[in-house]
Amino acid sequence: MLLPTILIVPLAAGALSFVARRRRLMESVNLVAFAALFILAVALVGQVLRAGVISGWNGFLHADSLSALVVLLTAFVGLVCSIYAVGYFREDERNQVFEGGSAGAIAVSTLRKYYALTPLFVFSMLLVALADNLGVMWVALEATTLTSVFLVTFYGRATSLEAAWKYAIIGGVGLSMALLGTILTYYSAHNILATETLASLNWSVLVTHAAQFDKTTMKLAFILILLGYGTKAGVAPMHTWKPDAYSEAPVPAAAILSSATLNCALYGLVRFYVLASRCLDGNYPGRLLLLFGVLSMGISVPFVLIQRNFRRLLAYHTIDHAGIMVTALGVGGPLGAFGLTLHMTFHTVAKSLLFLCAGTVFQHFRTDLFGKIKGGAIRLLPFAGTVFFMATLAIVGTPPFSLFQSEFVILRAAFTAGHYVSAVLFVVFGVGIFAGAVLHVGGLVLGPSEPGPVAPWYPWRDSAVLLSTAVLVVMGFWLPTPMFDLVRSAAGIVSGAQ
Amino acid sequence: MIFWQDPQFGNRLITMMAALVLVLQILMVAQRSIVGNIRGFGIQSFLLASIAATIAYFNHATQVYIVAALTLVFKAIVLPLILEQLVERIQIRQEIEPFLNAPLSVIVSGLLTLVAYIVAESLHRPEQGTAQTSLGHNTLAVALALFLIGFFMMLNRRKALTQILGLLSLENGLFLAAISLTYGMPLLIELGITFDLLVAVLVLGVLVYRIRETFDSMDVSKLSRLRG
Amino acid sequence: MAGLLAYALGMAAGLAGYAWKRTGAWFPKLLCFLSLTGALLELAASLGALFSRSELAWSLSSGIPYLTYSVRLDPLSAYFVLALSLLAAAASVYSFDYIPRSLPGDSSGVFSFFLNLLLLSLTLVFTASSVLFFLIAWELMTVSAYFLVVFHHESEESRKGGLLYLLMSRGGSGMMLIGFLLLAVGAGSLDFTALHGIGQTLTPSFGAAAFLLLFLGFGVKAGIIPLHIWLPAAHPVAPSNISALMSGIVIKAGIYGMARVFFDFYGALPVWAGMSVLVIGIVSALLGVLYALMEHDLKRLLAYHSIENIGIILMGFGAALLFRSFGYPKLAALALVAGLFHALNHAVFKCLLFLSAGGVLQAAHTRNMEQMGGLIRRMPSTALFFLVGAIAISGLPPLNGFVSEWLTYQALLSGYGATPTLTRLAFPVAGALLALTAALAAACFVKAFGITFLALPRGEEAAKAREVSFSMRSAMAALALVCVLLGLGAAWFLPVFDPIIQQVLGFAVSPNLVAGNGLILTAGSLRSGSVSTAVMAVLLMLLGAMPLLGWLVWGRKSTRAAGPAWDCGLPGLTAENEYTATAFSKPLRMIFAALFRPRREIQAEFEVSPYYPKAIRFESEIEPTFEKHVYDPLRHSVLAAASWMRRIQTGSIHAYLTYIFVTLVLLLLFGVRG
Amino acid sequence: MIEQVVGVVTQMALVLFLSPLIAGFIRTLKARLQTRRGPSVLQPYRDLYKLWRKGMVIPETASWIFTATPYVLFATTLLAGLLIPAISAQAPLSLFGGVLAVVYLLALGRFFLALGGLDTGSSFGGLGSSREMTISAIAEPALMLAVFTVALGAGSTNLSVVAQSALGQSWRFLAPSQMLAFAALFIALIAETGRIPVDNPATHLELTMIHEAMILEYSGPYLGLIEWSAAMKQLVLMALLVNVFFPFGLSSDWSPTAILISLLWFSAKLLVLAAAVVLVETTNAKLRLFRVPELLAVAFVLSAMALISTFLF
Repeated sequence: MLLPTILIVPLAAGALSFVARRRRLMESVNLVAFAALFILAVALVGQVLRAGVISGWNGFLHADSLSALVVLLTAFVGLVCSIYAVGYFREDERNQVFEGGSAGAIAVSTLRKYYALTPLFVFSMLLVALADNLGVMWVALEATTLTSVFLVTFYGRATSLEAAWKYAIIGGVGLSMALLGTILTYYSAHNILATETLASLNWSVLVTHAAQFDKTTMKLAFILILLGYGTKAGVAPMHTWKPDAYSEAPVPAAAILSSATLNCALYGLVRFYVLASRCLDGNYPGRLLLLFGVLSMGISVPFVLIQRNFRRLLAYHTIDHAGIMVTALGVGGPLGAFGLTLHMTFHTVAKSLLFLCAGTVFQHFRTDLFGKIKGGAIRLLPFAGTVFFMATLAIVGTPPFSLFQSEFVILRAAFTAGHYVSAVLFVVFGVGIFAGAVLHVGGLVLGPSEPGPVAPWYPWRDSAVLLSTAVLVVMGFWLPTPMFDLVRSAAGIVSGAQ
Repeated sequence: MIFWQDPQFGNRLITMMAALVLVLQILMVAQRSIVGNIRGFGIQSFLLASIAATIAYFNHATQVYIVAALTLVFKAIVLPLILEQLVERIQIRQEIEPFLNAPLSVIVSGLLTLVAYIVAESLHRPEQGTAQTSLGHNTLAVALALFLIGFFMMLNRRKALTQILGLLSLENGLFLAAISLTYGMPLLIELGITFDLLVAVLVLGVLVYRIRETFDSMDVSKLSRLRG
Repeated sequence: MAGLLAYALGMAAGLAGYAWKRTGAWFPKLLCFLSLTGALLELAASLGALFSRSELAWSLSSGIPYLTYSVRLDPLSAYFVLALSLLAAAASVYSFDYIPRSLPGDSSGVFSFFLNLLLLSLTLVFTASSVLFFLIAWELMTVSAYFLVVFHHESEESRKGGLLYLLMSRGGSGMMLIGFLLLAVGAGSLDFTALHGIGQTLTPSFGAAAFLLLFLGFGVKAGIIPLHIWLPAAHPVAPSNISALMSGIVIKAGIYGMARVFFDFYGALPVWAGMSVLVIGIVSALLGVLYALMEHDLKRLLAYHSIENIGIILMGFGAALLFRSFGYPKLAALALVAGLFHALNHAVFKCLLFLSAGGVLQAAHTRNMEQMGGLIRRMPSTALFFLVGAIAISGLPPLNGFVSEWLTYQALLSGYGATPTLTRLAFPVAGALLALTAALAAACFVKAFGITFLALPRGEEAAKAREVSFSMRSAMAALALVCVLLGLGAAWFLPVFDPIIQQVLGFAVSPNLVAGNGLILTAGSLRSGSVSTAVMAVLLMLLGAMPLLGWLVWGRKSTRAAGPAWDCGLPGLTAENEYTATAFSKPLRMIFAALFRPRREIQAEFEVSPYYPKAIRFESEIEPTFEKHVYDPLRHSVLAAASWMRRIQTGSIHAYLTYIFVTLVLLLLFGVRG
Repeated sequence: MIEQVVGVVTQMALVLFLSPLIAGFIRTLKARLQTRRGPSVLQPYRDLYKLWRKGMVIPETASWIFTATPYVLFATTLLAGLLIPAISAQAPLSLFGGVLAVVYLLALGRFFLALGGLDTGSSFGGLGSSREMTISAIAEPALMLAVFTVALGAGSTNLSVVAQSALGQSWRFLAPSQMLAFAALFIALIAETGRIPVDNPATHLELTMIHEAMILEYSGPYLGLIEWSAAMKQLVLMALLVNVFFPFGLSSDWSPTAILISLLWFSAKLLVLAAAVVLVETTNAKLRLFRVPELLAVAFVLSAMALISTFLF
């Protein structure tokens, strides 16, 4: 009965804040919903760790440790962002950035868009993770795009329209490729299972028969899935919509997009990867994945090196990390899969945190261009500025922060599997990314600052940042055992251990 | 037996209609007026619906009738109406200026069809020569062709609306694949997909409308402010 | 290991102090005291490990199985921890007064947080015994050092220096990462004990690749030429106690890594390996000192000398590698001892020099030697300690620098007799170039000491200079004392190396190197050469006393007056008459013009005739060869490539769709049949 | 043990009191070659005695470095003199430092001398120090490489061992390696002792002087000490040269008779070498400062060739 509740909570929250009349109400609805959701997610993890696999609505919903992991991460990001959003939008009202430039009624109607859509957005992501049926999963993924398009247009600027259009069109094309892939998978399974029922598209069913599927069809299907869900995950060369969408969306939404949505897309990819590697041997999907993974790592380097806008910088970081995770998947094997799930966990925390800090900096300086900021954010924003630099170091894999560990695991897996070229490229691109990030963010945070008062402690925003900073730092040295077991058994599912 | 119960006849019929769909698609590539394109899409959807119906009839697959009905209602009637209304709302020139001119575009679509056939060929399994698989590889080729050409339309056309049209005809390709390869996905999925499609069109429609307002032009190739 | 706790405590306290703004004057003192405690505890631990020959190790498991915090204090680690804790103790005593005087009030918390973090991570670098943990400690060290370097981040110079340091270190650690992974995958384990001698089991190509990558990776940190450019940029801009630690011990982390890899992870390496280390060593030593000569920024000068001394250390290592590959364990031991001993010595006197330079900076408020002079009267003890350091670093008897260079010479010389083939010629030539290096170093420190401390002050800041506080002076005094002790008592100190050599080559080294019951230092045997710094020192005292005696006996009547020095007939000798640092190094600048490509411009305003200039502006600079011909082109080409790549993101949705479309078609055509 | 003490005392006396004589001899011989009458051979002794009695003037600008320098210089040079074999192949203190120690002791002396030069604050001092350090630095590799060649032959840096092995095989100096090494060392000697064509001990022109410029401010007993040390340094290096390459007549112990014979031999060899130095001085003009490196480069090449030839033959 847990699974339906997890899905219903955000739906209800969305509906409520849609009819809500006052801002405070919408805020509290969201906060309560996401807090509840996080608790439910933790409960789900507990059950999954105990029972292994749980399912609801006679098999329509299905949660193994991988889905539990994704749900947990999504819930975490949702919670942090909902806390942050309160402070963020109040600040926006103070700065009068909404149409009409006035606080009050217009502001509330605009805010309704965010507070109503975000829960739906999160709902569809949860559905992706919990749906057993690959078709439903596709529908849910498409829904994530549709719900988030209007989050991208939130500020209604010309540029945000442009970004939204690119996001919608490219996303649409990508997902239709993924749909074709799904259809072909169904077709290749069709002859074996020979049933018309809904269950014949259930992953848990397919995975048991995957070995007998029609090989060529499966290859074709996997190509299409890779391109399709790859588009959603922002793997090069389908990554082009990402910087636009991330830099136009309001910061909390961008944070969710860049961490949780990425996870969902990869989740879809992983499900099909398991089928493909069962049907064909691991090599075929592995080679393709490595190709695209390394490509997207490489493509993000020059854009990080010469970047003028720090929100786009973060977007390219996300592309880089999508590449890293795809590479990990391509390396495969228990170690590679472990690296993937581990990296997914760490990246989600770090990247959302990074976006939130960027948001505070953005609101303080009223610009997201490096060029327009003299520097010295560390003086003007003692807390957010420091954390911004820290999180940047974390995201580019600097110890003691844990991304270094996961990247190390992935590299080790790659070397053990003998993918020397990809591994070396991984390291080289890593250095490039590091250079770009430290160059720009260092210049933003350090240095002499314009004269001006030191920013006070922002109750909502800073506490959200503080929360996930604490998580990030602790994870660097110590991972609670259940969390670790979850990650490892999720890795087990990826590498098709059981 | 009487020919309207003979599955071979059914196959022919289906293949013929699939071919028609393909031809329509290529015509749409060459077509210059937006409204014409929309109508073309309507007819295409209608043909697809009837393909579905035929399959349902010959293979006695009842749930496919529902799929056919859905397609008829939504794709052949509702969507074209919405789109035409949109065209009314935003008074735009009825012209489509593609990047490649009509003859070139047609040649490209021909090549794409070729690609589709090559790919489908590699999936062809003569040894397990059931009606369905042979039907499969034939219509799969058409479906892929539809898909690719639809994609090509999207990147060949400047106007936002026409990109939506491309997306739709691309979706038609998917539909054809689904319906002909596997007698349609499970019903629930079909419903989901159709619903998604509808929402997508609405969302895109709204976007088109607002683009029109903000840029007073539909030319999305002008939307290139976000770089690097 | 309790020292680790003390460091950690120091960090905690630092953070606390930062969070809780209003702290009294006692607060920085407390922090320094914590790090001092840590240092002393570490000192005890390392000495214990070295002399009791016991190898203590413990490990603490994180929640994460693949990462265990495993620490092992084997002889090699203990030796470097010894060096570290000596310096750490000195630096923290120094900081007692340095921090409150030279740093803005409330920042002392953050500062000593990073200071303690640096010390902690250094200790872990030297003692970590698993690849992942080592790398983590390594990066921690780099990052904390970075934040200390950019501590005065308002100044452009320190930001640039820090950035360069951070980027190059990352490049280095990238290479190390690959190298270590090659080894670890070969061994199937991340534990250092499992990596012992792994180099032999790898395939030659992998072994070579791993060796080169690790050599260069550690080389970046050690500052070998041509990977050195960050060093003169970053070390000077840091606060002086940090410069002392960085030049003294942080670059030694690179040396430690090399020692660990060359002599622990690898057995006998092919000849080219040793030869490349030797050659890099020579180049670094020579170019390092030549560039140092051209500096008149006191701290940059010292930084370049670090490069030189790293080169000397690597000469020892290279010789050791060669002897090992030719199968002469005894000679290898000699060369290795030379290298390791010089590492320790350099740590001590370089720290001493930087600390005294810090004192000078605090007094004269400039790093430019042309503004200094006459400080020996205003800050006598600082001058004395600097002089001790200068003598030591110039390798002059009887101080410690001399001993380790003497060992290096002996090793190189014995190489000639031992090794076959033409490679043997490399040894004496290396020796000769080492001689040149040492002589140039002497010249350079005559300049450094002479211009900074002697004669008349060249600036009013220098004229107003005052002696630094007691704690700073006592820190310097301690290090100076260590220099003297290591110099005179070298023969007594050598047994420290026994466990290390035991671990690497399997025999004790001191019996061959010490004779005359710990009075005489020999090169393997008495016959092949011997020296005794202690006896020398005593004799120098006696002989120096002789003329004094003579003067007392006969010279009583000779009067002794103070008068003006010859001022070329001008009215009174002023600072303008003095020789400047630039002028002092001019002959060498001319001689090595091919390397320096000096550029000079002179603008003079004349009054009546060209013989009576009113004002002359002389400007001379040398061409930074590596920056100009290697790094700038690299940077530019990378950026050019990047901005070219940037066109991918045209902003046109049609282009974006085309990318996807092409990918799709290609994959359909070639992917499916694959 | 007693022999040790005897050795030390004798050699100290030798170094202390023979060195001015050699200096005087060179001066006189040079004068004669230039058809001047020149001072007596004993002039240096008189000079030293006189300086010793004179009062001295210390510049106000100078610090204790200025005062310490003469003592350090004296001590280091004398100690170096005790480490080399002069009249006995068994140098008294060779156990406590070989050829490296000798070179570095001299370097220590020079280090302080240069500081003393800078300490006065007059431009001459700085000029002298700068040039002195430059020349000695670029002389170092040639000197060392030549020394190495010799040491390699004996397989030791202990000068007694070197001398004895040389003694063991007379006529060895005919070997090409030895001759080349000798030539190199000879040039190094000229550079180190500051003689024409590298430096001119007799000049006081600011353009040409090097050593003299450094000690310009010294006077009285201090000047005496410095002059004396210079003479001793010259003796030490010459002794090193003659005894390592032409060891004949070198007694292998400290028995009085053997000492006397070898003393004669030693003086004879020194005089010959001194004559050679004088010849060079009189037949050459002083080089410009920036030509000196070329000369020393020649020396370096010579000793490199010496090395290679030991490798070949």
